[in-house]
Amino acid sequence: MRLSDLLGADVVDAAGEPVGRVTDVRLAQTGPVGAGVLAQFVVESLLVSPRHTGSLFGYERRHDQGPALLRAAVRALHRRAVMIAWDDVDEWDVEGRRVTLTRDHDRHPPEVA
Amino acid sequence: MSGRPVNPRDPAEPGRGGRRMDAALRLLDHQLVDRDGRLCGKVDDLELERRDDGTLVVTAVLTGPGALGPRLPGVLGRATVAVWRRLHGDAEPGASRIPFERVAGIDSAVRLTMSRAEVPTYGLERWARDNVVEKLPGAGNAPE
Amino acid sequence: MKRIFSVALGVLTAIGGFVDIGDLVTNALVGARFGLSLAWVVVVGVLGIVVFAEMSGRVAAITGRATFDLVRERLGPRAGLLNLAGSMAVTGLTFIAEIGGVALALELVSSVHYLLLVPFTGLAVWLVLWRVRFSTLENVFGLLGLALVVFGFAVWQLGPDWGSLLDQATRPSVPGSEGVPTYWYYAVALFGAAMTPYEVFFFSSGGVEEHWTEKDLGTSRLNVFVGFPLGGVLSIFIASSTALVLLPAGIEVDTLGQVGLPVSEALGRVGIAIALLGFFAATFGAACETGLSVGYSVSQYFGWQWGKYVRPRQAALFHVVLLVSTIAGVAVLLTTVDPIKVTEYSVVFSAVALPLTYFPILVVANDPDYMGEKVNGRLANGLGQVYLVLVTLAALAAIPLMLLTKAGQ
Amino acid sequence: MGRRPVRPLRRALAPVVGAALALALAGCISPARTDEQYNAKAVAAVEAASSEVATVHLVVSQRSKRKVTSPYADEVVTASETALDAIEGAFGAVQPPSPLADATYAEVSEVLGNARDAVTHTRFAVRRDDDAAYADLLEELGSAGDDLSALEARLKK
Repeated sequence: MRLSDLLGADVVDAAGEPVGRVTDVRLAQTGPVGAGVLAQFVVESLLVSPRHTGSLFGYERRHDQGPALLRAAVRALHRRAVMIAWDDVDEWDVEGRRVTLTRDHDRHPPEVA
Repeated sequence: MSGRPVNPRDPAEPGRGGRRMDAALRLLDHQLVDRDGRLCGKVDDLELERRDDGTLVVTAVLTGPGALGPRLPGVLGRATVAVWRRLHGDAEPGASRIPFERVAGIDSAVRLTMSRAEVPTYGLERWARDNVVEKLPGAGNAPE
Repeated sequence: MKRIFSVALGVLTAIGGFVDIGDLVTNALVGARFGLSLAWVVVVGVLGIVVFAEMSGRVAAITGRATFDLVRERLGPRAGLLNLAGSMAVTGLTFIAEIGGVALALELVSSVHYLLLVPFTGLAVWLVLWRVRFSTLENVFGLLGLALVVFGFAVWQLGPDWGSLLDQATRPSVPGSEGVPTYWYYAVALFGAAMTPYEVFFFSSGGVEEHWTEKDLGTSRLNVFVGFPLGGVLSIFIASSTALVLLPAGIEVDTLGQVGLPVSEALGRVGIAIALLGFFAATFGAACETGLSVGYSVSQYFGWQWGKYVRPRQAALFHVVLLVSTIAGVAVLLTTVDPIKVTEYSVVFSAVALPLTYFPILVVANDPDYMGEKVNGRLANGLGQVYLVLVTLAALAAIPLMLLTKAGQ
Repeated sequence: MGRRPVRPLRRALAPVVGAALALALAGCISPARTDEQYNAKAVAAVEAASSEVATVHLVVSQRSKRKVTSPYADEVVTASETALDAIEGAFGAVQPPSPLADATYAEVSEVLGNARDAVTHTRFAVRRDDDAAYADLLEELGSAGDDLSALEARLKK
């Protein structure tokens, strides 16, 4: 499996209603840090945006990143973007590029990594 | 390049507990730099592995045409993969894998603990060196 | 002392290196047709290139990433590849125009037909890219390019009515003999000539070549803030000289030989000799810069080792790109296309390609994870946004205006 | 980044290809269907020729005052001669749409021919660096230029 299999995949809730598409994948570091070696990264959550065109260029995550015009434009395009924990993913169909969420999943507003 | 200080506000800098990083923004399509500071490709994709407990772990950096091709659209993407297959000789060469343990640091670039000669995609660069650049006059002693 | 010398050298080369075949031809052409009524565009364009060159230089110094690195990482492989194709088409066109310009300048000196000189010029450019140190290249051609200051002396010697020149420049209006669309077509061309995308590819990659760090920000900014505007002044001098000599005579510029006539009118044979040296240095230097920019950008997209700070054998694919693009450039010129026409189209297409380059720079220059304290301030962001709108407008208007005016006829 | 491979590159490239095609067409000689279009082409040819004659006039006057070297003057004159050839050729290649336009053709080609002759004479003198000839040539070029301007004014009416 590759990251690019996940990026752009359709996200649907348990009832099959579309939530959006995977726009980014947040990784979290686990385990101890070795000498000069990074510890392991695991997928922690998905950034899901109903707009399937265009990256968010990092603007969804922080409120102070300029310039204001670009931030406003990107945020307006992706105003319904949400973060969903990987634990709330019920099933990932790699071939079908579809991520199904659990019935009681939570949607969080995006924030700084 | 090699003497460049590492960004102190780097989210992936060791010493900051529970570091988080957005993969598409901070890793994907970023420059790979070898242990000698030489540039050696891009993070064209990441390999993920599903563990039994359901967690998804990043196991390798994928680089080269085998990883980039599938991300390019239509004919172009298929052609890239086809050419790569032809050059490689294998029927299913796949992407060049750099195990994630060989990643030493992540700032604006992804720094590796290996030499670029060990990166599987170095073949193309080596071919160009041996068959074009070395054949040109003055290749050996050209100034830096 | 050494420090002052190196700072002065940087500023001087920035001035001398600013003008290339696009600026030379477009300014001369516009001066001869519109007087100084389009000089304001040069001012707007120079401020724009200052804003984005400073940003790209700062990003290069802090992060070590040059422009096409940023394009790839922010736009992804697909939009990035489209961007690469567009930017390289324009930069390649400019590269062809510069090599042709060198050959035309040499023809004026040697009376040998320029087509015979093209292969020789291509070889010379490639040898410089292959063998000559980056700093030598920048300093030699930058300093020799200062010979174009002769256009300033020519204007002064012609003893113009300064008040009327200033009036033309500050209260621009479309001359009666020209249509409004033609006026705007050349406005876009001048804008494209001043802001050519290769300048930021080259400037940011040059920063990495010269191992800039945060400490070099001051020097890099001085080069941009002083050198580029003075280079822009040089552009306006070129336009003024043709406005003073060629416009009243009813001469429209379509050869490099005509561009030199105001200088010979004012300063005679010595003047024209210096101008020819300036033509040669400006076009040869820019040929090297555009050639390198093609190599830089392609390599940065794919992540190959690039740059002249390593030996050629350590950046083999980069040098293959340089070799192939030089051969391709020479081949195109040998089809007998008119290099001056190529120049005119290259500056207009530059305008089309501008937003592709400037958008990712603006985004990354604001990314605090990369830039830390050195993110864009209010001024850089204010101007950056204004210019993003301006370059987008120019890009959208360029092709329709080209069709409407039959490329400025 | 719509990362799904749905959008073919072809569609994205369409505007680029279209622009290149339009550009190629813009540079071609288009036919004149009406007398008006033919007249516009005549004006364009005369204007372009004026610019070339004025260029040659300027460089010869500079050469007579030794402000430019002989090779430079030669280069400029030769370039203008070539340009005049091209202007004449391109205008001659356009089919006059009506017998009325034939008169325009005759008039324009005569004046263009005279201009071309004046420039050719100049080239002879410049290559020989025949100082004595420059005064007469400046006059010949001047009158060729005047004829062109007069014709342009008449055509524009």
